[in-house]
Amino acid sequence: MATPDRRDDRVEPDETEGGPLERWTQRAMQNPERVYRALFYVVMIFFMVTTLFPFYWLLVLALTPQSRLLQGSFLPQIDLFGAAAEFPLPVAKGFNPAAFVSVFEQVPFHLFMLNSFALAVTTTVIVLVIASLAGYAFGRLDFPGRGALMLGILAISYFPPAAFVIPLFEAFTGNVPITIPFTEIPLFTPPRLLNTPGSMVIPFSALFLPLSIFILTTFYAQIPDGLEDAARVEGTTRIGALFRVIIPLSAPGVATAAILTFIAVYNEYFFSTIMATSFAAGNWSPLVGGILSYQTQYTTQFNLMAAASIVGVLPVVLLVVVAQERIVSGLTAGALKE
Amino acid sequence: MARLKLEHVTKRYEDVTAVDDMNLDIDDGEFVCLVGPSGCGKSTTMEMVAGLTTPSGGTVTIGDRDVTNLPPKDRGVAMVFQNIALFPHMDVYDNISFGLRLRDYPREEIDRRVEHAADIVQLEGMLDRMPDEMSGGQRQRVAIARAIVREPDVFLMDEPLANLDAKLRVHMRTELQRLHKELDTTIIYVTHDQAEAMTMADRIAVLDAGKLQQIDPPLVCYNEPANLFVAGFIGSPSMNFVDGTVTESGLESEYFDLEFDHAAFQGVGVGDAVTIGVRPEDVYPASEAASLASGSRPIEVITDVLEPMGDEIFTYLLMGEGETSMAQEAATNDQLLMSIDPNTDITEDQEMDVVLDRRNVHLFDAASGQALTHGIVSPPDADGAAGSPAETDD
Amino acid sequence: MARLKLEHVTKRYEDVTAVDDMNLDIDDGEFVCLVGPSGCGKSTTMEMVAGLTTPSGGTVTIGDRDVTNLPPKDRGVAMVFQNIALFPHMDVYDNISFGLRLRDYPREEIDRRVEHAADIVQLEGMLDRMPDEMSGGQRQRVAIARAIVREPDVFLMDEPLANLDAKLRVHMRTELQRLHKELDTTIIYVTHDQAEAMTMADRIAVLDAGKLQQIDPPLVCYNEPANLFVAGFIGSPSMNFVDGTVTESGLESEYFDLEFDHAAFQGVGVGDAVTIGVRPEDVYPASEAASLASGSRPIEVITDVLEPMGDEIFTYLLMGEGETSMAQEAATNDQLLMSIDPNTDITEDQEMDVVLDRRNVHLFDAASGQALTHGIVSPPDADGAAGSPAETDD
Amino acid sequence: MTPEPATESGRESRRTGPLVTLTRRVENLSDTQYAYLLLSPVFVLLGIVALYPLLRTFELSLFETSINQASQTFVGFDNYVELFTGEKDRWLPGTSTFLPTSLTFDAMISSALVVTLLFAVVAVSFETVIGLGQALVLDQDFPGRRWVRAAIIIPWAVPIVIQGMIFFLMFHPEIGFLVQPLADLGLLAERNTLNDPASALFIITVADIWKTSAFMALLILAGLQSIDRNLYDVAKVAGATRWQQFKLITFPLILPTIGIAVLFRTVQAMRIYGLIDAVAGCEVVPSLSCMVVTTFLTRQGTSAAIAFVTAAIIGVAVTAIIYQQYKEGI
Amino acid sequence: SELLGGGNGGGGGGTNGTQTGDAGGGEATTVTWGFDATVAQDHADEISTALHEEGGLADDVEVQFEQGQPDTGERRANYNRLLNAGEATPDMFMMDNGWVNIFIQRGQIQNLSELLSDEQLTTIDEEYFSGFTETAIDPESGDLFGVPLYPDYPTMLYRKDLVEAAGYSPEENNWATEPITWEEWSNVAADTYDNADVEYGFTTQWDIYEGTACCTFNEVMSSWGGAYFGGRDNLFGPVGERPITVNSEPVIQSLNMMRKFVHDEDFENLQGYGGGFTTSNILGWIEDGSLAPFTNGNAIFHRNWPYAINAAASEFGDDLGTMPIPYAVPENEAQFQGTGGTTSALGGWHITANPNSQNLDAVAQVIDASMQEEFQLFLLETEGWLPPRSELFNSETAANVDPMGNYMNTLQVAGENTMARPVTAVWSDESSAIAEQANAAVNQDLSSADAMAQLESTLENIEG
Ligand SMILES: Nc1ncnc2c1ncn2[C@@H]1O[C@H](COP(=O)(O)OP(=O)(O)OP(=O)(O)O)[C@@H](O)[C@H]1O
Ligand SMILES: Nc1ncnc2c1ncn2[C@@H]1O[C@H](COP(=O)(O)OP(=O)(O)OP(=O)(O)O)[C@@H](O)[C@H]1O
Ligand SMILES: [Mg+2]
Ligand SMILES: [Mg+2]
Repeated sequence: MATPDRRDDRVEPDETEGGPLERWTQRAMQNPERVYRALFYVVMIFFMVTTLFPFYWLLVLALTPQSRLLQGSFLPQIDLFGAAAEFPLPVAKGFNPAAFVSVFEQVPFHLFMLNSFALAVTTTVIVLVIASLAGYAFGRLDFPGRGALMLGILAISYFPPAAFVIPLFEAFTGNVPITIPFTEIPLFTPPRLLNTPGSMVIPFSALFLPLSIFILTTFYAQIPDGLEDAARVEGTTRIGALFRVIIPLSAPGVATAAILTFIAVYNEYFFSTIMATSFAAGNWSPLVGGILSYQTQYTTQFNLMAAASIVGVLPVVLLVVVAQERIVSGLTAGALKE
Repeated sequence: MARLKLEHVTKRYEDVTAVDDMNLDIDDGEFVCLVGPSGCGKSTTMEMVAGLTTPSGGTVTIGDRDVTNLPPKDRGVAMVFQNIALFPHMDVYDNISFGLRLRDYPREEIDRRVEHAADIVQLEGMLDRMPDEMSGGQRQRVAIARAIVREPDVFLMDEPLANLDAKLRVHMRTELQRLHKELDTTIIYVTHDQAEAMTMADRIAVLDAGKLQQIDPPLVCYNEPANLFVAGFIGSPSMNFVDGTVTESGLESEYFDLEFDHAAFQGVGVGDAVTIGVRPEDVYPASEAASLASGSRPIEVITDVLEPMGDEIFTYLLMGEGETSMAQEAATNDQLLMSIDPNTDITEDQEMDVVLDRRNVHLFDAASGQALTHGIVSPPDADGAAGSPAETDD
Repeated sequence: MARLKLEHVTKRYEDVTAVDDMNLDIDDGEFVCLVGPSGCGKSTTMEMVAGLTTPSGGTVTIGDRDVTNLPPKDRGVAMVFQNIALFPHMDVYDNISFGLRLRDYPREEIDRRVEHAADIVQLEGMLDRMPDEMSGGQRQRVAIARAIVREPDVFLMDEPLANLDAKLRVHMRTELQRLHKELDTTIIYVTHDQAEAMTMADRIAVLDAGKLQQIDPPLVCYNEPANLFVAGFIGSPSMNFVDGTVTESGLESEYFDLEFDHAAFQGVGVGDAVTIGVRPEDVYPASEAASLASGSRPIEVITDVLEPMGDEIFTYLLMGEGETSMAQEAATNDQLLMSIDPNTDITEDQEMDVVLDRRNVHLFDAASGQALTHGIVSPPDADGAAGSPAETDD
Repeated sequence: MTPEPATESGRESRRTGPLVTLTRRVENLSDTQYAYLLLSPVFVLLGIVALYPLLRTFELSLFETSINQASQTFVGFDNYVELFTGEKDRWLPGTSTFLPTSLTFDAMISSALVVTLLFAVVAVSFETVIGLGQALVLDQDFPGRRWVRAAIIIPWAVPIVIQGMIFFLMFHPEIGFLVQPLADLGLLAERNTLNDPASALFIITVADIWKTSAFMALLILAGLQSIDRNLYDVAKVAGATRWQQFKLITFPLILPTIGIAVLFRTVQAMRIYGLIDAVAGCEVVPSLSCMVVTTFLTRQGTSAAIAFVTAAIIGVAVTAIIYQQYKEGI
Repeated sequence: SELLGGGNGGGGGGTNGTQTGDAGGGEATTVTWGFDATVAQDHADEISTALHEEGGLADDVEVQFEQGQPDTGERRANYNRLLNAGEATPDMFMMDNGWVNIFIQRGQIQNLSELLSDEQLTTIDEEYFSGFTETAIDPESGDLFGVPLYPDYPTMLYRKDLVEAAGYSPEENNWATEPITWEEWSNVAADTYDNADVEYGFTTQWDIYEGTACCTFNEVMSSWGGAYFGGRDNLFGPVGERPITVNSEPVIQSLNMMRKFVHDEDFENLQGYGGGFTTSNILGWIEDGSLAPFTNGNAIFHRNWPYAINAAASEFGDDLGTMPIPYAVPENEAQFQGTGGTTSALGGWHITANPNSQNLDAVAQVIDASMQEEFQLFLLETEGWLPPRSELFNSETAANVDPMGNYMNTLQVAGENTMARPVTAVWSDESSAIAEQANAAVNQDLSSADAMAQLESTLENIEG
């Protein structure tokens, strides 16, 4: 740093005395906006590094051949002016991009991805529709029992998923009738849903619903009444106003609820691995099921799991990049004079 | 296309009664202006007509249907909102065509109507702008266009021209009037612009604190205000009010007397405390209108502030020894506002006598504020037109 | 407390130039009204002064500082926004006190000031209301109060009274004027209300399509408009314009002649195409003002629409054989608007002669629109006050 | 109707049919009726998929599995009682307990309740602050923002198994390159790191913060983006510094969103299991959900009872948060 | 003979008859088999073919493999759910010998003594490794519920080249078949470690996980004559009535020995032992973590399952040696019954049947096919799965399997000295506590005696 700076000084001798740092400080004091900007970039880079580093590590794992994975340091020794030192960043031990191919050769990983993708899309749509209606009711209507109902819905998420799974599994086998709890009185025998998307989409929808309801409630509540009023006078029903005005204007919230639901389902493991009775893509086993197929009884192919998860994350990255287009600011700008 | 009736309509919020037992009967095709001070319940009334607010009591009838509980979309109303309320995610075209698209009008019809409306509000080239790229006035015009592309039974317009400049406002007024004629729609129109109310309305409804004060044709409201509130509210600048008493010989107030034959008027008796009201344009320099002089004590004044308005000069006059003060919103008891021709030769701090045009002097009951008479010249025949007591507050 | 200077300030949006090479020099303590048609760039100008919009070019100076790149908080301005923009999560008290709390004023001081401001805008009892529980006018008043509690160097007010009723508006006007006197602040004030501009402003700046047209004291703008645009824009209803030509003997137009001695006026030559401008109040029935009669051809008209306004009647007059039409926004070439006393005896479709007050007839260059002369009476001395050619467009 | 089709009401009246009648009827419902109508899909779905299983599970929690797991006996609320008396501790993974058996550090850190609460409080606090920071960064306009956004959000897109694997391998006894530096800082045990309860809890907490800050960031960002930009103009002109704008405008307006984020994150954090399982194991870092899952296969009654107790504990925590937010005026 | 005593031998024969009748119907029956995930994924067709060709399965029976979860615990949970819910598929399962017992207890799987023919039952009784078969038998009734598919047990792998370089001669001393003592072994390890340029003298698994409880600790402890529950007879219960003997001298000694290996800690009784040649990393290692350094040439000794022989042999060829796990106390001196001597923990998988299956007859046919020696050798060849019957170890085919054939002698010795994990309904609760304490002791968190005292009380709690 120091050397070129001094040269700068020579080139522009008429610049104020003092080093560039001083000059920068000088200018910074005149214009605090610069400090702010600089600080901002420092923080941003910090966040980038901390969030991306584990992904880098994942990539290192994926590229390292399986045989060398669990033995030997990932920190290479480097020669630093004669003194041996440890390079502070992990580096792949070898270069084996073939892992990204093996991922598809060993198991039909794309099918697992497709399964998860399809499940996630379906669930997201269902959740958004149902949660939108509920969010409208909770966020924009005043009715008795509102608070209690919201708490009740929230309470669903208090339970560990394990609390739902046994009765649901039994119901989805379609072998035994559903009985009224605490009695043996049969109600009806549900259709067999095991190993079908239905057995996953239904519980996902229910379990991820509370979050979306709460998100959408908050966002819908923030849309000024005036806009809904305008839409209704123009001739929409309340639901029409919801879909034509409130939802578009809550786009950041809706997109967020969608992303969160999508990702949660896309990565869901607990329910899907139970409802898909085996790790077969044909049984609607999900992405994580695929990733776990790289395990055998005694060995774990960490490199393939890493490669698979990098591949598996890609659609989500794309989705986020696309969906976040919707997370834009100032949606209600220019709407109201109030 | 629809008669509009509000019967005993009331709207209470937690601590305010925004609209209080309102009765309105608006004829099919009538143009009614709703005026009143800020917060008097105009917008609330509109919202109840539109179906956006449910009345706490009373019924709203449009045409023959009781619509009190009907959703807005089934009421056939279009509304220009006071807060404009454009759809921020739609461009101007989509905003304007929103109602039409909802009703599945054919594409060409929509295009035609939107273009026509944009034309009327002079936004031809801006159909693809987004609301946040427009000026306040432009937004308001979009809101107007959005209402007028539809051809509803009832138009509700809440200060639709508030953000427009004078010229555009005149233009819009004309256009709205023409539209009104063409479509024969019932229109309720809120405005704070007296000129607008006067020129456009078939009748003006004056509200105060949620209560209907008077609903009458504009000139009746102007010339025969039902009560002190209406008298003070209609007309800009405001009517002058002076406390007075009815005496045997006429009217007496602190600074002047007026000739008045109480016997010729019903409902006025000797000794009654009254408020004398006279509009600024009915105050004249005695030198210019000596013929109007009346009463034993002339009105001696000192001119205070002069406000030249271009086509007239507002002259604040102090009666008695009132301190010279700044122009104030309304003439108080020892102050009179006079509106005179700009060519009149007048300066500040000038002593002069003024006279009132007694044909246009109003008397109000000091206690209740109800109008007693409009014009205090005894009519040639006992019950002439000019001097009839106010019976307009139906 | 600060002189405000805009030098060559320009603001371009993608496809519009909202403000175009604007130069304004506003004195410390001056009250300037910004007027102009909707979308002409008034709000944009304000925003650039406030620092909310960065000019595409030019510099803004407040006091002695070039503030072009300074953030708003360092500019010492307070602003009433056209779109009101109350903080929805704060009650009235918090909204009003916002600026004070930012500056850590002591609690009592804040209370005192907020109460005072609430008093001025007549919202005393409403300090704990939330914005969404208020009427449009009430919200606007909160916005005003929010600006006036602070004592900034510069006040920017963008149509602050648009949603208030006439009475309150008069009240607010007075209050703002008093505040202006008390604090001696520089104020830029956007309004569409001519009366407001006329009564409040030290100078009026007239904008059109982003360009400054004239900045002058109100009566100068009214009486000596710099160009056709200003002439047509200032004054409501608008000035009448008639195309004419300068002849040897005077002025000739399609329907009438006017006595005019072109030699007495600089810049006017025989054969020049001019636009003759005359305000409605300078048109009189010949019967009432015979003394003003002039010119060889009298102005023969048929009355068309009559618009009684209470204190005056707008009379639309058709010259020549023009078809009877509805009232229109501005008198066109074969139409004249006359403002007369309401006591005048006049009916629709009445044939009559009218005369113009030549002292107040304006001539404009038909091509450029620049004013040529205000008043066409040859002055007693060659260069009298009334007839001086327009040199006001600095 | 008169045959004048030009008007809107003419147009309206032409629209008939059952659907129109239905919408009309629906539109006429009162707010309350309407709200319940809109909520009915939620009720149906949650009723079938949540309420029914929960009732069954509750029923299950009143039974206990015999020691050879061949039969179930009705024991009433014994399962619940025994959980608190410590009798159930023997079915919990390793030597972990439900309540701490004493106030020593070792006892605390083998108590599922303590570990869960500790983890939730620490993780959620850090996540909220970091998520807020990230959201504020993402709210700014700068070149390449969309990619930075994606970058900050993707940790959330990583399946828990992989998240576990990433951190497990970072601290793997053979190849984990982070053990030594962090041990030097005194943050971790130097050997057997992932089996050291304190170290493992630390690593799990860091891993969780890494992943779920993104959840916070995403939600808060959405809240930030929904703020009417006009308000900032007003605040700026009123003289607000950046900090004041944040304190007086941004923060109060995103508080509801933060509230939701904190609420759900707390709930999720208090149900942590997968990450523990992948990184260290329930014997080392017991959590409430760990206890549910580990007893799930062998002692369903116990498992069900723990599930309900877990829900109740979360309910208490959440109620505390909601109450706190309520006090702050949301 | 015990198996036949189940009483329904005749029924078995009857079933056989019906089965033929079914087959005659011409309709193909598909049998679904819950199988090993990887194998089902990679070699489903080959195995299916082998069942027909090597096992002689009738053509009208098709076998469809359904991959189970790779994690044995999850697979157990899955099968538990399926059986609980009365599911009819899969028709048969591959079950870990570590939990077959629990399914038996719960009555969830088909009693094979009723399904299989006498002939089959006799074969199993007489030819199969009895210790292994035992884990598929109901201890109360003696009925058979699972047919062993393949046993799995570890051996000690080592680098012959390095050991020889240090001056030892494994060949001469018959290390491959004659177990040596831990003392001798530890000195070999320590010497070689000093001599060779490797990171680790010994790698094994000692993480807190099932593998430590069931296997590594179990082996070491047994080889010291210790036992969890007082000896071999009490392995499978009865819970609550058997003694808990973890807090006993041999068990504590075995832990101390591990401490010595890792930390070179001094113990009175272990004076003659070598130490300090392995790493505390074993405390976090499971199979693959410990295998990697070995295959990478960075370790001398390595304890692992047969699959590791495949992996290591491909790296070192003939330089790879195997030996039975060393021992400390010979069988006759062992404190607890049935322990002592070389001990290999017993893993492996059984075939079980779904009682709800519609195709039980076909299931019996598939089981029959899987019991054919040719098929078992086929599995040894393709998957490295050891045959469940001892005699096949000596077969020529087995010897020809590369590389496993070279190590069949060690495997046979190990196979005859296995120790099953004490699987009961409470084993999973116990195993996690055992692993935790064993790990803590070797980590020197507390003394071995204290760790075992704590474990003792935990186990007492669990057993009730
Ligand atoms: N963000 C924007 N993008 C594009 N054009 C804009 C934007 N903001 C304003 N404009 C345009 O700039 C011009 C000036 O706008 P401005 O708001 O200054 O008008 P104004 O004089 O305040 O009008 P009004 O009286 O209607 O409020 C208008 O034509 C408007 O359409
Ligand atoms: N949601 C509400 N909660 C409580 N009070 C309300 C609410 N909405 C309106 N009000 C009050 O009701 C009264 C009438 O309001 P309304 O909006 O009808 O007034 P307005 O006549 O339209 O006034 P403006 O001319 O200022 O728009 C006002 O005093 C207002 O403060
Ligand atoms: Mg209003
Ligand atoms: Mg504007």
